[in-house]
Amino acid sequence: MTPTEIAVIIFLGGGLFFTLVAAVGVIRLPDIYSRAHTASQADTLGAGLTLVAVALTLGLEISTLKTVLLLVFIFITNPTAAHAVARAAHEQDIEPWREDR
Amino acid sequence: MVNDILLGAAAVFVVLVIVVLYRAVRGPTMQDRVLAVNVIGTNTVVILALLSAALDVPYFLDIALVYALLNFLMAVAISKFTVERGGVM
Amino acid sequence: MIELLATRWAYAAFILLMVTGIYMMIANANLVKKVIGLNLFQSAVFLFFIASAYVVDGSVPIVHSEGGGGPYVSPLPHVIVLTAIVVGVSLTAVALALIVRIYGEYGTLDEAVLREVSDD
Amino acid sequence: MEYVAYALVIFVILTGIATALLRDVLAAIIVFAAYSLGMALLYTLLLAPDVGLTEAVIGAGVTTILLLLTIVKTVRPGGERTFERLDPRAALACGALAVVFGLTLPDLPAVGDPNSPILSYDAVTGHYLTQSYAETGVENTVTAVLAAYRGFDTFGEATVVFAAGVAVLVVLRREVFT
Repeated sequence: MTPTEIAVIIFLGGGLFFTLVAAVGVIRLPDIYSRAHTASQADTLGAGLTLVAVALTLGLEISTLKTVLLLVFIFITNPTAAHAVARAAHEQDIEPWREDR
Repeated sequence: MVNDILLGAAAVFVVLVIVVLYRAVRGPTMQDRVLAVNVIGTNTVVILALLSAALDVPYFLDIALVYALLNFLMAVAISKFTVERGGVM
Repeated sequence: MIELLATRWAYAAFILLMVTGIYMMIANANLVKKVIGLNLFQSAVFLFFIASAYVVDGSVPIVHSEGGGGPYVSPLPHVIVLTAIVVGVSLTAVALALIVRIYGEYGTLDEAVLREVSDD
Repeated sequence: MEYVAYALVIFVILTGIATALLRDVLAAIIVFAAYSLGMALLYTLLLAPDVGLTEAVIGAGVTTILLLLTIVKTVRPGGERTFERLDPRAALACGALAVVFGLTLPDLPAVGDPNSPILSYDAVTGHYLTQSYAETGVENTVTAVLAAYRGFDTFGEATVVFAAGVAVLVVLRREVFT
């Protein structure tokens, strides 16, 4: 195996791990605010690592530029969308979850 | 061989999307559903990028860019329409 | 049976989705959900067309000037589906405008209530 | 490739059934947006990138926005139940229809079979694939057929869209889009 392939597998494994964490978080966490938290952080990191793996596979091409653009775009928009969702939940007076209730 | 690994990763991503679908169908509040669809959209973009590299079709990346734009638009639009007072951003 | 589903998965999915769309149009009382069912039906039919054009190990029908290249996917169903998608969204827009007018006139979107109100 | 397709088909069918059974209309619209995304991905996987792009923009974008605008202008039924009750008569009729369609399944060619009629009949598909670049100078065969060979058809499609826009304005009694 070439060093590039090893790097691709490492990044892909990291991306899969963080996306799995995000999926489990979205399913298991108790309320909308904590779910927005995991969706904006773990999922963005998972998608980012996987896109890095794709860019490494493609090598130096025009496609790699598009992948990097995609990466930057996801890093900007995904937390913004999660923020909008959490703010909409706050405006609808949804109470945050507490352990004592 | 790298192509097979990328395809396998894409299959795993689709399975994760199916898992997140539970929250989109079940999720008690409307915001839960929007959030789940946003996660599904992000994973869709990643799946498209993986397929583009694995099947060696560079055009798929353009579609992935459109999906990323659309996903963001959809999340913001739905959260804006579901709140009576408007200001989400 | 399993082998049949494994080779004709797209057509099986087409049948299931089309039936789901028809069920929505028959059984759901809400008019907006009927329109959603119509859209579901439509995209199922598109899946049938696209699957019939697919060829294993083929490539996207973008033919370069030198010609040749491996087997290509048939472009003709794609063209029909592209036309149908645009016509379908026009249909959805008109249907939804009619629904908004019906709501303004009768104040309900439920099919049974609507029938009662319009009989009076 | 097959496993990605199988998983996607399962996703699409699950979202379709969830759309049919969800009681809240807004929830059904949101799940339908997820369905459109999955369907567009499936089209793209079946090597139809033009259709995937159009379906994503129109199915997941424009249709969702139109449905949301309708929901904002009308009511949506509340209620405590998440799912709708299954209508037995409609389900029976639809099940019978599914069985009738399912009986035709063995006679259809396998997905991706190069000997299926649509692909092996060279006089039509083969003609467009080999001649379109020489005759129209467009590399993308789909665009060549859509805009050059069937230009009048596409013109008629534009007419349909224009008529639909006029019809929407007339029905809503508006003079301009707001």
